[in-house]
Amino acid sequence: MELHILLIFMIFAAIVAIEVKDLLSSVIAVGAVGFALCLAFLILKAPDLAITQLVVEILCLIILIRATIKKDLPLVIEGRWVFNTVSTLAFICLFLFFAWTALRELPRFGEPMMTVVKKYLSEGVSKTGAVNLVTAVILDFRAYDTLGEATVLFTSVIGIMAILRRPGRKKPEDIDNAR
Amino acid sequence: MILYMLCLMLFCVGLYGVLRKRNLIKIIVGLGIMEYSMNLFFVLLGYRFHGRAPIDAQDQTILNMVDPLPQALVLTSIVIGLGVTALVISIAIRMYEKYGTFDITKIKRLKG
Amino acid sequence: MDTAIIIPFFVIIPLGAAFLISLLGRYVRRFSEIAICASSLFLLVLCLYARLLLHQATDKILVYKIGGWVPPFGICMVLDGLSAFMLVTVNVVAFFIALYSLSYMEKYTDKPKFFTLFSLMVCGMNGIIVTGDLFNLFVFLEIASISSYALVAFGTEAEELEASFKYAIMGSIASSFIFLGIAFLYGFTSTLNMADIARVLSSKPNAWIVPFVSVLFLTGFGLKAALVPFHAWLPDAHPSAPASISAMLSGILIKTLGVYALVRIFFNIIGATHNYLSILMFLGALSMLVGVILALSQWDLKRLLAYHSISQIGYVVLGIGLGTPLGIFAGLYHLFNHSIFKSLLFLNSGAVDYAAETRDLKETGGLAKVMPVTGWTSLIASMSIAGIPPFNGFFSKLLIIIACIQKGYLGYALCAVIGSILTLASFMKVQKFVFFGQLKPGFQNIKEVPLAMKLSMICLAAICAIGGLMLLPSLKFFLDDAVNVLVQGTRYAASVLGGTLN
Amino acid sequence: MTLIVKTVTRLTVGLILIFGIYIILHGHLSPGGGFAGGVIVALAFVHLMLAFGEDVAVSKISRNLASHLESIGALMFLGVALLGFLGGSFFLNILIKGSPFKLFSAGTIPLSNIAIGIKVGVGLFAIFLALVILEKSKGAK
Repeated sequence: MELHILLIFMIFAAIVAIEVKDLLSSVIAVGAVGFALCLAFLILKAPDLAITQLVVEILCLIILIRATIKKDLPLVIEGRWVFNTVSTLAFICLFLFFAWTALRELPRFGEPMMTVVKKYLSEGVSKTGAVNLVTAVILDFRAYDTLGEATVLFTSVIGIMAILRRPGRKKPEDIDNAR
Repeated sequence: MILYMLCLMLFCVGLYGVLRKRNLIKIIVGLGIMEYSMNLFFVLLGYRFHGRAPIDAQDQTILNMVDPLPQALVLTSIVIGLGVTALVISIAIRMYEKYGTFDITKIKRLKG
Repeated sequence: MDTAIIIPFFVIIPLGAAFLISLLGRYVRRFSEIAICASSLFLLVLCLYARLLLHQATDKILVYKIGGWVPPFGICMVLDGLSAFMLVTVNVVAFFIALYSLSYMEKYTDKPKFFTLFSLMVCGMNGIIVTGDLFNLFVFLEIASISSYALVAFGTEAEELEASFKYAIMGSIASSFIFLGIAFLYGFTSTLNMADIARVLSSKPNAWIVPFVSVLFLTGFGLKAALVPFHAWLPDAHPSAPASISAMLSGILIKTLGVYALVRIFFNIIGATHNYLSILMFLGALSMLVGVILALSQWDLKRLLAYHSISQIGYVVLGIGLGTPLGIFAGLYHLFNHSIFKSLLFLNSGAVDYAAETRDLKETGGLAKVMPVTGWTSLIASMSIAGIPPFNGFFSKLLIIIACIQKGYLGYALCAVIGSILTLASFMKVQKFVFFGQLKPGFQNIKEVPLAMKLSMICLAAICAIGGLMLLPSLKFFLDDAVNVLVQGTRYAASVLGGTLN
Repeated sequence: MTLIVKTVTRLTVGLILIFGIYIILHGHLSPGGGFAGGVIVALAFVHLMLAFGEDVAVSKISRNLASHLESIGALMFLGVALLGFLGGSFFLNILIKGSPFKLFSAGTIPLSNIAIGIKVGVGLFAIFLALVILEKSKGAK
């Protein structure tokens, strides 16, 4: 039950974040969604995720607030506003309808199938020595994924450094000197 | 079932923001909301009623643990989300520096 | 020793190169250049060696279990005919582009970062190709995508940033759909190994969830591959990047992230039914025509080439969507050919940009006189893409058209012919305005590009010229093995799991 | 920032850092792990930077050092992965598993956690530093 309330709160906060005019309020509303998500993870018995979500949320918020503070938001209403909005909403309704038909075939909430996972639960501690089974999965059974994850972060750090450097191109006379 | 549906509705709110808003920061906010809902959806799939967190305790045997695999995957997904968000924010900051605005209708130089 | 041990090195080598370049690139002079050349050359040799090993393997499939965990409990890497084919395509093109970038990137600051990102992109693509696990595919897809977002904005000019932002947003939406599809599949089958998912799905026929998941994957990978309703980002992103990255994106990235992943999932996991195939064919034919029609009116050289990428991806998808062995053969053959000649064309446009500092067709002219190597190689590439007989593009397009007629789809065959004629027209325009005709004043003094750039263009042109030889019976196994993987469909599961369970 | 903020920061920043390191080291025993701990370490430096300005933070860890440490962390993780080849397989957990519930157990998992922690901590700090330096140089121009 508490999950339903949290989710409804998250949807409302998300709508506020999307629709509010002030950018700073929007960023703070998205922070509310993130912290509600952190609580939801706790209720769903995922403490690892709750910790990670909390700290990532803080970091994202700091970066977003630094990016938006003292910046403008002109209110934009372009032509064909009604048409575009209606078509987007229609697409979303269609998506939700088909998702509804597909969701009926998933196992019911709270009763996952857990075919592969049974082995993790029964042999995880003895095979890997890690008591925290989530760690056992991410750093032993599926450690290759984690190598990928670390690489994603590395890529984005290098990418950000590349984008934020200046100047991006050499001046023509520098190239001639190099030749 | 209702929970899954609410979660997908959250996804759609984010999608609406990305597709319809004309401000770079709002688009980034929409992406963030989409990521949250995806992560939540995956974790919901692994929950068991009366489940316990997947961490063994020293003095008792824990039965009925929740599924640790979606949690591990979502951990990866959160990191990927952080990487993408940070990259997109830095692009947006550079664009603000060049154009002096976050408004996409004033930025449009390229026509796809 | 198990021969499958070479598979992880397709990921380890570029990854190690990237980390070392970012650590040492700024201090050791020329370290980044040497490292990138060595690693891509080594990868090239390794993928040819892997192809050879595969030829000797009993079932034409090699499976490597990471960490010794038996799938589906751990992640496995799979090298079969299709992956070997894609690996050869990716690494051949990546090697020549790396060679080209050595000189071309002199214009930009901070070369080590460029080569780090380049290496990470190759790592992401190789990771996608060799993986046998659905979530792992998503992770490596993100590595390749994130590095490409950053590389598109590498020049940090206003338009590059805007194109990169658009690309990043579209790419993130695509990734979200793919992730949602993976979540649905995990909830339904409770496993992530691709072969295992195929096994579980085949035991549960007529599930409503499968079409829904296929639509999610089609949207996601279609966005990555820039099929027509989802193509809006490509004509901005590809021209804005540095030329070597445009070549990389158009040549191999959209094929690996889009076509390969889509085909692998549709044919080997979900199972290609008639409905999916007709959707693929329709999207392919649509992209083919829309791309080429939009390309006709372009005057920016790189933007014109970008629209042609959409059109040529359409040919590939149409060929594969036919579902017959000949159609798949033609589609994959065209994929290989297109990655060669389209990257060559982008490298040519980069050379023009490098020497003449413009890519507007109205401003250039007669450049073949002052830049003979660029002129001749681009003539070969243009004839290839337009389908003039001795070059490789002709054979693959002809095979696609024959396969269409064989299956009875005369309309699609007609579309392919029309598309080919329009492509020819559009490239005659390029040749006329850039390389032939009167040399415009102001261009008299420009010089031919440096040696490394010339060398890589000549090698790619040579591959274009002799590409038709791949149809010879002694070399045909290269494509035939890839086709067999797709034709056997969901029996993929048995060949992957069968090799590992005992 | 005001004196109150600076004083509180001085008191808490060390605690945050130690907590981050604790989370990294105990990843295999309790919730958390290399990633969460690494972000907490990064947040400690960000906290310092927000309170005292970037000069103080940069004096603790410079931008070059940050990017080097990040590459070293990444190489270390790849090294842990390659270590598995000694036992015959990529990513094989070859060290002794030890007894569960002890700090020194679980073979290579704590090593991987440390590597990820270093990488994530300095990597995110480097992102933040780059953003701040960009804004500062814009102001100077």
